[in-house]
Amino acid sequence: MAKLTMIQAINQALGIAMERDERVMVLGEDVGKNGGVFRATEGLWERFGDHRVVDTPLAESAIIGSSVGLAIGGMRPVAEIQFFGFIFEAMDQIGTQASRIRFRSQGRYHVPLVIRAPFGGGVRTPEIHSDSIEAFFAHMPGLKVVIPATPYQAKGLLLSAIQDPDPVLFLEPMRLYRAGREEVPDDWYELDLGKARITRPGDAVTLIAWGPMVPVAEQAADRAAVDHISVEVIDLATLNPLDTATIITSVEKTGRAVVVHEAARSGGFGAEVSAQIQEHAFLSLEAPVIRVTGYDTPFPVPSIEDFWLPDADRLYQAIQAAIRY
Amino acid sequence: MAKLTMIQAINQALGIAMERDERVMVLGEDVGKNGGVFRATEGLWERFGDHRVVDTPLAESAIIGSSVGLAIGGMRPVAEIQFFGFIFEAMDQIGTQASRIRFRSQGRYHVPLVIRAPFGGGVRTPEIHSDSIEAFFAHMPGLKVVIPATPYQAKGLLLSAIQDPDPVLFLEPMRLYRAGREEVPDDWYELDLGKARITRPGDAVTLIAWGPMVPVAEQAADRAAVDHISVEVIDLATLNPLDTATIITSVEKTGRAVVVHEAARSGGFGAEVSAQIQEHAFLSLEAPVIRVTGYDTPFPVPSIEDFWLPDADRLYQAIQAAIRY
Amino acid sequence: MSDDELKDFYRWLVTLRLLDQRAWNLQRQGRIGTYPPYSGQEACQVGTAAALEPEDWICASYRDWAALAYRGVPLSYPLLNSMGHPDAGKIPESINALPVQVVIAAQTLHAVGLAWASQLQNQDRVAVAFCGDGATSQGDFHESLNLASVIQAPVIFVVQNNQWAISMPVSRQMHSKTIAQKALAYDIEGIRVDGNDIIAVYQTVKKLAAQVRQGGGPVLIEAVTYRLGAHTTADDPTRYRSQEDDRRLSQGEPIGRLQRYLRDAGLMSDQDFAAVDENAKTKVDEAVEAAEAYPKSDPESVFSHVYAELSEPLKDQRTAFRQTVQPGGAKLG
Amino acid sequence: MSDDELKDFYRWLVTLRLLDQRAWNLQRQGRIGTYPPYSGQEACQVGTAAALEPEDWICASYRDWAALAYRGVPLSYPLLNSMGHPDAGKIPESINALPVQVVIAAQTLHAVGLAWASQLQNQDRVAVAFCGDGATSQGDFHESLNLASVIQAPVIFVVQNNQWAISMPVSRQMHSKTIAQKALAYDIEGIRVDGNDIIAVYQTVKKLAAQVRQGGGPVLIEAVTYRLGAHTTADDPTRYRSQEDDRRLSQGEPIGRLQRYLRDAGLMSDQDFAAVDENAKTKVDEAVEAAEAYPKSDPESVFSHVYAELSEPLKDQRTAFRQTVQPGGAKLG
Ligand SMILES: Cc1ncc(C[n+]2csc(CCOP(=O)(O)OP(=O)(O)O)c2C)c(N)n1
Ligand SMILES: Cc1ncc(C[n+]2csc(CCOP(=O)(O)OP(=O)(O)O)c2C)c(N)n1
Ligand SMILES: [Mg+2]
Ligand SMILES: [Mg+2]
Repeated sequence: MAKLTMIQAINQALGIAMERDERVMVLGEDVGKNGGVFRATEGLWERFGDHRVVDTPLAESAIIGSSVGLAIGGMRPVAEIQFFGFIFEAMDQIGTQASRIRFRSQGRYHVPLVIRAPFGGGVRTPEIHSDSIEAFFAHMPGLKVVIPATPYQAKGLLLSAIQDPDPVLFLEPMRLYRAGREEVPDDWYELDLGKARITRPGDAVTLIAWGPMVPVAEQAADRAAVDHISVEVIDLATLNPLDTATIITSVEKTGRAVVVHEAARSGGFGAEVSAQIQEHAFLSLEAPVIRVTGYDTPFPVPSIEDFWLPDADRLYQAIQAAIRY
Repeated sequence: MAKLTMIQAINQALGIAMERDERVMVLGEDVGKNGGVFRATEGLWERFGDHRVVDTPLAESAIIGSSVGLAIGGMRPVAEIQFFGFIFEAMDQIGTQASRIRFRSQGRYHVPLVIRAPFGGGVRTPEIHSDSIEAFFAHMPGLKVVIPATPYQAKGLLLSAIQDPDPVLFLEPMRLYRAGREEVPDDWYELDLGKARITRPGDAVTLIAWGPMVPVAEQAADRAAVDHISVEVIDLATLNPLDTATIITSVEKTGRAVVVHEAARSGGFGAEVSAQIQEHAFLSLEAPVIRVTGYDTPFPVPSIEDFWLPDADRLYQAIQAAIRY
Repeated sequence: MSDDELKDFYRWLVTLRLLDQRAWNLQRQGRIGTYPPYSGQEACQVGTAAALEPEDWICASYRDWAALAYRGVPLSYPLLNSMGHPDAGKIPESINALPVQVVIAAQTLHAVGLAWASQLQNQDRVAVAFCGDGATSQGDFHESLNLASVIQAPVIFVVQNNQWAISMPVSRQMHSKTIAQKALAYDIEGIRVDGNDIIAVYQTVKKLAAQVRQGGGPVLIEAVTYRLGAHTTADDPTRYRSQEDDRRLSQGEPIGRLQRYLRDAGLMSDQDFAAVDENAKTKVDEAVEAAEAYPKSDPESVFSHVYAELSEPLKDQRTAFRQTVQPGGAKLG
Repeated sequence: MSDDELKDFYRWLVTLRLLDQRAWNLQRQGRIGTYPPYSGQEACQVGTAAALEPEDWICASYRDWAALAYRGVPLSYPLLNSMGHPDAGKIPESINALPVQVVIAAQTLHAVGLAWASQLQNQDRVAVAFCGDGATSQGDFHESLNLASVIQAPVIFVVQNNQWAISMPVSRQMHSKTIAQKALAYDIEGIRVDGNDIIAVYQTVKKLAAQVRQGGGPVLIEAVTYRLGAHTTADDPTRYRSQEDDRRLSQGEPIGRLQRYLRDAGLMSDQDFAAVDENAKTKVDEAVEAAEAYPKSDPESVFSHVYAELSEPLKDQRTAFRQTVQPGGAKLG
């Protein structure tokens, strides 16, 4: 067991998955010699050679489309999209192909494909590099959407994703890649997909987050604790399938919920969480579910992003608002 | 004034827009000689010639991407995507280009582009032809999303969309193309984008729909009326920007809301509507907002679609559930 | 090619043509839904399919039922497909082919992936991607050829240039004089073949498949043919193509040609031809019967193949769904 | 070309090179954010830009600041851009160029549309799409060339083949020996030019622009060059390219070449060169100063250019936003 950053945990997961199963391969732009622009695939090309760690041409639709064929043909491709914002180019291959092959073929074929993509803001990138568009994918039946928030989570969830017989979009919060270290077992372990995680127990307000917003939520919870407000923080970890039970159990206890995401507000996945809470815990709610989100603008340029991104302040205020309602 | 079907109203709108403004042009697959696979552009090629009614190569990204250039360059392109499901191919040009040029250029350039696409189920199409993926686009800042539900609406909204200085996705419910006729003024008229429409006033339950679900909602309202349940039906008409005020005013009156869409449930736009209602009308709500939607599966094959699509029965039951809660 | 093989081709072409015509009529009678006829393209499809090894992959578009049928997919499948039955996508286990797919050119990338998988696993399989002339305009077509050329994947791209993409003539689809020349952009082999000549198609694919299988890299075949009918049963080609052109181009169609050859070579007599027609009729009758007798799909099956396992949310949704459907499959309400 | 024009080129190249180097240093000092250097590619960009008419369109990628600068975009813009200032996208009104754009190849379609608009409005404008070797793998690149060829749009595609797409050498990007040959797929003219020779680039573009303007249809230019530096300030090229190759390929870089020419032709003396360096330094100093003195952007401006008019929901959001930001622009909390 060693203390690893998230990027190291991901790198380790890829390594042991490839060691354990010959069918696992990694493909994408700059994943080979360069080890990926964030070094997620560092050392894999040297260990597994260029048949299993493949630098592809600069073409996201080709990366995903050929991965669909690879997966049907018996491989277990782990495809990297260099930045989540460039997945727009592969939308068709994800939305009408990877996610529907099982359905179209009535189970004759399936697509055990993992699509990894770094995402989210806070790291001063050029345009399109920081977009949070997870909501699109949570609205694509046939696809799973998984988002780790810690190194330990990242490794276990990624190994589960690679084992999963269906296509999984695995979103990695860029700003958490090297934000901290955590004890991560050296060996193989899996964490169930579709299970949310309570990272702080509490009983006054439920605060629901995923990926990059989890530490922010925890910060807000810590601050609230100083004021003796007990906040339960839930890391969804998987957006599809959603672990409604964990959310509802919590809100039934707290009666108040705040959900946070970086993505633009309208049509963001927070809306789904909010809708479900009021569907299933209506009578427990003491206040409306509050969403703290990015604004309905494109992701801003670096000089503005700190103002734009949800932070512990905005969350803390939302917690207060929920309490005072 | 003549009684027109929706497809005729759309055809007429395109014709008068082209007559009135030389910059307006129509482009897409089979829009020329063939007049479009649904005949939306019938007769335009003959009237306006092949410089203004252009059959493009079979490439959606090229259609939208070149339209972005056309629009910046002074034209007013109305691009047709033959079926909404094929817009996946153009996702990048919509999501990172058309919708962001104004933002990227800080107002130096803008993109007066209308993207028309037939959508929705109920007409027994092959795979991918019936998908309702409007939620993706309602989550793209910089884009407007407009969905008419009647011939009169279609013409007035389309003319407004063509006049609009920003990109508008204009979604046409396939099953309403020829479902009925309505008096439509012969001349130019505009209907405000961003305004919802109350199609049936009522005070017991608010029923919110758009596009193909509007007549279904009205049917359900009629049935409820027989049982002396007064249902207010709202046709959103525009998903982005959303007319929250109309929705909230209604729900404050009725205390109950049902929202319906064909799209898959999770992450559908119904979630946004539901989230907003409970945010803004929490204290008025007597029951949770109920969503009646497609299921979280790919759109089914024709032999199953009638079972899958929301219908007046399911809506009626939801209305009952809202009342009895 | 042996005489028997040629006669077998003839039997296939005649049967498939009849099936296609029957499907058209069934649609007109309201017994099946929208149907995309392949008449005129049987030689491209059967000639290609016949030149492959049993384990090779086929990635088909909506119009490639003739290729799939030759590989062993039951003749009832295209009908089931247009009846909106989900099982039309369930390719029998013994056949390496993907279900038909409608998003133009998307399957060409699947073929690259399948070929790549074969390469990585030393399976010696070749993958064939069928697509149309219109499909060459799509980004995916380009990305396929480029990726395949870089990794030297064993793929054969068979573009059936049937002159039309719905109402768009090839000349509006591309400025290049041929499709085959697009191979030059990738430094791969490109060949233009008379797609109405089944012998030419067969021999071309046979030769190229061997070359591709031996690691020669991908190839692009332009099979020049003609779509004899409408784009689909929902289309009216008289809106956009002249009867004149239509008559002229129809003359090259593959069945008459093969028939003339067989007759001229003394391989088959009028009596033989009549027997083939008779046999085709029987087979097509059987296919129609099989399709119409095929058990209705259980509406609830819509939940069965979204994921390997039904997720919790989907379980709940299925429960709700059940409440709207009667046991017999009729709708409640 | 006149001697004065050549000297002017030299002045531009030297100034732009210095700006690029300064930008690199500023990033290293933490004064600007991620920056994508164009060193080595000045001849491609300036040579092309110089050959155009004032009203022609330029559609640039993130690396094409040299082209934009030559067209009149202030030298401070690339710095502002890497400082994350929104105004870096605000191309001055007098210049027909789109702001830099990062989604690989997307701008090539905008160029087709702009050229098409010019065609439709009889404006006689040509549009230039800049992109890299890596961009040729994208579907959009193909769709651009195909559409442009079909409508015979007045576009010039200038592919700067700088040998690398981040860590990917051209040989992993494509199997074809050249990029120019890809023109054959569209039956348009394709030309390979030494992109380090500004005179060659200028003359090629000049000639082709005239031809394109007269309705000759689109052309594809492969300008062969070399990315002297890293992909961006976040990249470490020693991970993937050898010093050996790097040394060899750097030798062809455009400034030394033009300098040798000017010296050999007796057009400029060492003193002249020193004066150019001096002048460049002044201009670059001014650019840095201008960028650093540029008024900070008001955070609230994030709402200003989403739509022509602020929608009701956005108005509400702006109000909420204001409550989180202090008047001076600092964050509350
Ligand atoms: C991405 C996409 N865009 C549009 C369509 C609608 N469409 C179906 S078939 C077709 C024409 C296809 O032409 P071609 O590739 O030549 O094949 P053919 O129909 O002639 O066999 C079009 C435009 C589609 N299915 N997919
Ligand atoms: C669609 C897309 N995919 C991936 C990236 C990430 N990326 C940025 S630059 C680059 C390499 C581009 O290479 P090339 O086209 O040769 O241009 P160059 O950087 O050499 O100027 C990549 C992969 C991107 N910006 N857009
Ligand atoms: Mg065709
Ligand atoms: Mg490059």
